[in-house]
Amino acid sequence: MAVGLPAYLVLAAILFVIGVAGVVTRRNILIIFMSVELMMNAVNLTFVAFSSFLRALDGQVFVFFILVVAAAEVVVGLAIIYAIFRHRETVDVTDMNLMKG
Amino acid sequence: MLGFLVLSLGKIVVVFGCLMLTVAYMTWVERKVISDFQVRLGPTRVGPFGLLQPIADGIKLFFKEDLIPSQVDRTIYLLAPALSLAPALIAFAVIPFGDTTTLFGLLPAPLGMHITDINVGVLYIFAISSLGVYGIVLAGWASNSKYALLGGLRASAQMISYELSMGLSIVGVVMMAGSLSLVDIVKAQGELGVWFIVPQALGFCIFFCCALAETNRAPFDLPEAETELVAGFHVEYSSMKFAMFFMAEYANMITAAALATTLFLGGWRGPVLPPVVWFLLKVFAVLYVFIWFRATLPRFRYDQLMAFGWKRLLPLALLNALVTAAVIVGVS
Amino acid sequence: MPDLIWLVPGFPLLGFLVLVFGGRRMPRRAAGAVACAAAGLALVYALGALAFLLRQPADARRVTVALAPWIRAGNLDVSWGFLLDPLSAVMILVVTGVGFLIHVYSVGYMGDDRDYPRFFAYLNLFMACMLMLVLADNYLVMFLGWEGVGLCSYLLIGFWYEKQSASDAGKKAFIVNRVGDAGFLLALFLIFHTFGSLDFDSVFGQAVTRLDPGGLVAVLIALGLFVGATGKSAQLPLYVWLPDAMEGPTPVSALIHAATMVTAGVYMVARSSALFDMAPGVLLLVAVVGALTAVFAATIACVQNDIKRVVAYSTISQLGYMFLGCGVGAYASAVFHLGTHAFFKALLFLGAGSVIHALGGEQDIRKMGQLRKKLPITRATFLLASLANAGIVPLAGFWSKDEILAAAFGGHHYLLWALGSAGALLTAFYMFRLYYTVFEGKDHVDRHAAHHVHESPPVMAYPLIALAVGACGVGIIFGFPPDHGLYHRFVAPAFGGAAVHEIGTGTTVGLALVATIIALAGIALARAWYRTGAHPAPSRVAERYRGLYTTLVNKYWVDEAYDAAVVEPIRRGSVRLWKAFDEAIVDGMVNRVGDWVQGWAAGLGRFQTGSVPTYVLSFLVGAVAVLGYFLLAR
Amino acid sequence: MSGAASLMEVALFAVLALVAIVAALVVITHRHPVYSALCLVITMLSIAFLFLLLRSEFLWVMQITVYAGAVMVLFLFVIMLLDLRREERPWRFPENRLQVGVGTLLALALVAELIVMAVAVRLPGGAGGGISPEVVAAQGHTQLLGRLLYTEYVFPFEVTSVILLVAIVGAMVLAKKRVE
Repeated sequence: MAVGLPAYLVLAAILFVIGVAGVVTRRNILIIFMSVELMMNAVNLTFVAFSSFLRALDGQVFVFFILVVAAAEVVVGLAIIYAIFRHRETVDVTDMNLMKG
Repeated sequence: MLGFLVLSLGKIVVVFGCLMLTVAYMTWVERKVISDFQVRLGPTRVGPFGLLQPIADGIKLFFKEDLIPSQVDRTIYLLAPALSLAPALIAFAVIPFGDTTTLFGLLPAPLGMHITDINVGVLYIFAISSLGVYGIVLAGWASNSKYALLGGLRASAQMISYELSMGLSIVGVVMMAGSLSLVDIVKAQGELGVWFIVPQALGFCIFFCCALAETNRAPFDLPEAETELVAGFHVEYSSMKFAMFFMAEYANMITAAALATTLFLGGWRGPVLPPVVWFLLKVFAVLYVFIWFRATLPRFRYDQLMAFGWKRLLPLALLNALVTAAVIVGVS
Repeated sequence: MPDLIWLVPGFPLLGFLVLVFGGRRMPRRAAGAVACAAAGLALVYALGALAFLLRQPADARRVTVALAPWIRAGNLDVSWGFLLDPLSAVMILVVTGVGFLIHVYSVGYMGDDRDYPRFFAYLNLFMACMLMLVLADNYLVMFLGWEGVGLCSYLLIGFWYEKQSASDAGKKAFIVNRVGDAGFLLALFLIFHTFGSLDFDSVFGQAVTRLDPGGLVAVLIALGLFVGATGKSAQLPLYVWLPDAMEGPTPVSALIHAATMVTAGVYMVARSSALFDMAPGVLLLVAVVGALTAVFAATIACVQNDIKRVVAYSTISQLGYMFLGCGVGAYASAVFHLGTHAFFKALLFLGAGSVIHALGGEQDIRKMGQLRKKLPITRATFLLASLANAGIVPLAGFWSKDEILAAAFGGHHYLLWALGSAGALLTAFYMFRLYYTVFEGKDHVDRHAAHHVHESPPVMAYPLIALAVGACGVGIIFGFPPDHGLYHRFVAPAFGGAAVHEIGTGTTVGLALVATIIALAGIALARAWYRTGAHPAPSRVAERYRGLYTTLVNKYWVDEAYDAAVVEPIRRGSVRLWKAFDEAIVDGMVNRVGDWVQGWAAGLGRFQTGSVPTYVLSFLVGAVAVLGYFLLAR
Repeated sequence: MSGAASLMEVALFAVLALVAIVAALVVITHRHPVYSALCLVITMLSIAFLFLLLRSEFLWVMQITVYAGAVMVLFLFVIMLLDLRREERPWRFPENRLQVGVGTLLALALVAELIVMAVAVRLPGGAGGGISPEVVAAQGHTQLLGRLLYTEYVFPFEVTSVILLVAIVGAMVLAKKRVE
């Protein structure tokens, strides 16, 4: 293939870190959640890239599982966000500090 | 390489052109058929039998003043109609209209009468049609109007719900054909000697109900229920953008009909007449039923619609898949 | 048929389950009916088992039924197994027969109690455990039944748990039994260690080869088993719980504390005869303890004024006779006495219960008298039971007791025979002291209670009559001629022809005559002193031997001695441990650890800001650091 | 493979990568959640087409269906449900400034480390797992993946279905209005 593995990995790394930056810098919990999804997509990309270059499909099976689990996670996560919003009228994570020790 | 590009481009242009023409004339067909049902004449003035009516309509919409309400989210408001129409057109890429052709000897090698044949054709159509929701939901939201928002939410909830049953309803077909490629599915029906509608009658019924709901057609046209929501998600749209939503709906209808034809009615197969003609005949037959339903059935209530989708169709589709699988395992 | 033997304990167990889970939801009559039906069906199956055994040739009357494996660990292999042989057949007949009659009696006696279903549930559970005990084919299943009956005894003694004395008596019975059970358990460990098995078949089969006669192991095993037996069967020195157990309802006293459970010790010793025969010294100890208990309890019975306590001490005394029989090697006779005693002692208790019922709960014999007119059936059956207990020809007690005494005599244990005979004199005396005081003598019945005095209803009277027939009949039908009657021919093979000292017919008749004379003398003395209820002799004798009398009335101060010697030191030691060890060291340690953790937690809690961005940031620092480490380490 | 096809592939990769990165940057910087969500859809679609470039047809459609078609629609739903609007710029808040600064710095460090690692990756030689593009083309990507899923990974597969069930129930319980 014309494009090598490192290219995919670097792209995945960049996307992953953009996700990380989103999680760290944003205060809107929905954006943070989206950034997490972005990170997961980046990881999926590395999985598929490795799988393709190693000529073994197992990595893609993992991506399949990640897809399913991500869907489940989003459903529950958004339900939690909705529940929090109903109680506290906010999506700002700095306001969600009830677990303070 | 270049030849491949040229051929593909050529096929795309031909299919796109035919599709747009069909979309335009579907409006005429629908008006005529409905007027027949209601014992009136329908469009007669523009051209013979009103045949030029769609063109007149198009010109009217094209030249109408393009209103953009002041409180809308401009970017998304402008983007939404395109987002709605594009998936409807893209989905057509994998539908086979006929067997191979050499175009009356013009081509050096036989050419498949489909834009492309991919391994996951059926899934591709579902993936693309699942993107159709964006146009509607964003149009509803961007319009900044409560009728539009409710219409958009209704439409997307309805589409997501029925997409599930639709996907499950064709599992039987896929299992019988042993492939997700539409070309292979048509081929499998040829080898079996009988259309899949016969062994998969239940699957077809479920598929058809879901197709009605997916395309927001009566009796599932709640997102556009005039009596409650004025016109639904596109209430704030006018002129060409409104036309695009309209075109998207008809294009979706045609896609659904073509898919039904390919999956259940043997695709382009048929005796005597050329394959393309058979294909068009079957598609229009299905479309006629679409219109027939609209003329006949009253609208569902929203909770009934959801209950019907989740509590009737989904279990039935699961049952259908289960029985098919059991029979296939039993036979082999 | 033998495959179905598990149904014998199975029916009462089923009854228990039904009553425990559904008893409160069913009508009262139904609860009683369920319990009686369970006991009755068990009786039917027990009779069936007997019929099955009788059809077999005499030397093949031994069936083992293994139902399912229970414990398999290392070389310990215990299964749910039942053993049906003449000995267990006799036992299940006694248990189901007497048990069924007492169930029926209870329907009337407990008729007004609000916890009616609970009572019958316990009673059925007791039946199931007792039957499992006697049917077990190994020591562990037997022990399970043994503990099960102990539990039921505790539950039933404390049945009226709102009453302080009843719940105390229940606890006392339970704790005293623990002492005996510890001995039993140690013996079981030693048996398993020695024989590698707990199955009767393999243990008894190897007893002769693996054990030295009179050797240390044999003595320890036999001693342990006997300690267990003294606890359960209320022998010296562990008898103290039984008199207090009379706090329970009277049918319970009749069933558990007279007819069945307390005889479990005797059964166990008889069942383990192969082991006891290997330890002659312990066997002698069994005989001595039995004889001493017989006299000891009889002396106390002579001065007690509570109708049930008199009968209770009489039970202890009679159990002593049974152990005496075991001790001199007359196991069959001991079990025979067990059977006859079950009938007449149950009858005595039920009769006493009938009197108490009639008098509205009065138990003091000094407030009775002249009841024979008002309670004719009770009086008649009670008289028969008294005669049987005193050992008058031809009633049940005579045959079995005489066999035991004859065996002691024949074994040249003349002192033991003499003690037994002295006990017989006392037995006759206290039984008729009781009878005359209650049914004749002077009428001391409370004026208010007198109006309500009535004969018991048929549901209580019929069991009395049935038991009376048994008390009269079983002795002569099964026990004549002595040592060679139907019973002996049936049971003797179970003991492998253990050496019973043969004595001549002349000697037998002579001993019987002596015993009869002794019994008649006791009765005569009681008649003279108590018939009219006005004879001055009793009080004069009490005055004369004031010290002895006080000792007897206070039951030799045994309870007080135990309190001072055992209970008080334990209590004081426990208090000291509680203050010095538990509070200071254990609690102190726990508190110190708690303080320590709390301190640390308070410190670490500062890091728990509750703010998600902070967490994520620290997470990121970690990720960068770890990745950096890997890069540098490469 | 012909040179033109190679060039085409490189060009496609470059375009898709660029689109993905730009859209991802918009996701984390745009002040309007709806735009963030839409840009995330674009990133996901780009990644989907990268999957296609890696000859993974099945995951291509799955990525579109699950992420673009379902997950992100759900996000949009929630955003609309909560009626979220344009928010203030994050660096307006003094207590947030440090967070943003340190976070960006650390993110840059992380990406540098990851890129160094990615470039250093060396694949083992030989045929690898033996599933070459030719094998995939001959037997079908979906068929191969399906076989693997239903044989070697059948247990995780079944466990995933349980996870989905739990998620359904959990979401219902969480989102349901408490009936007072």
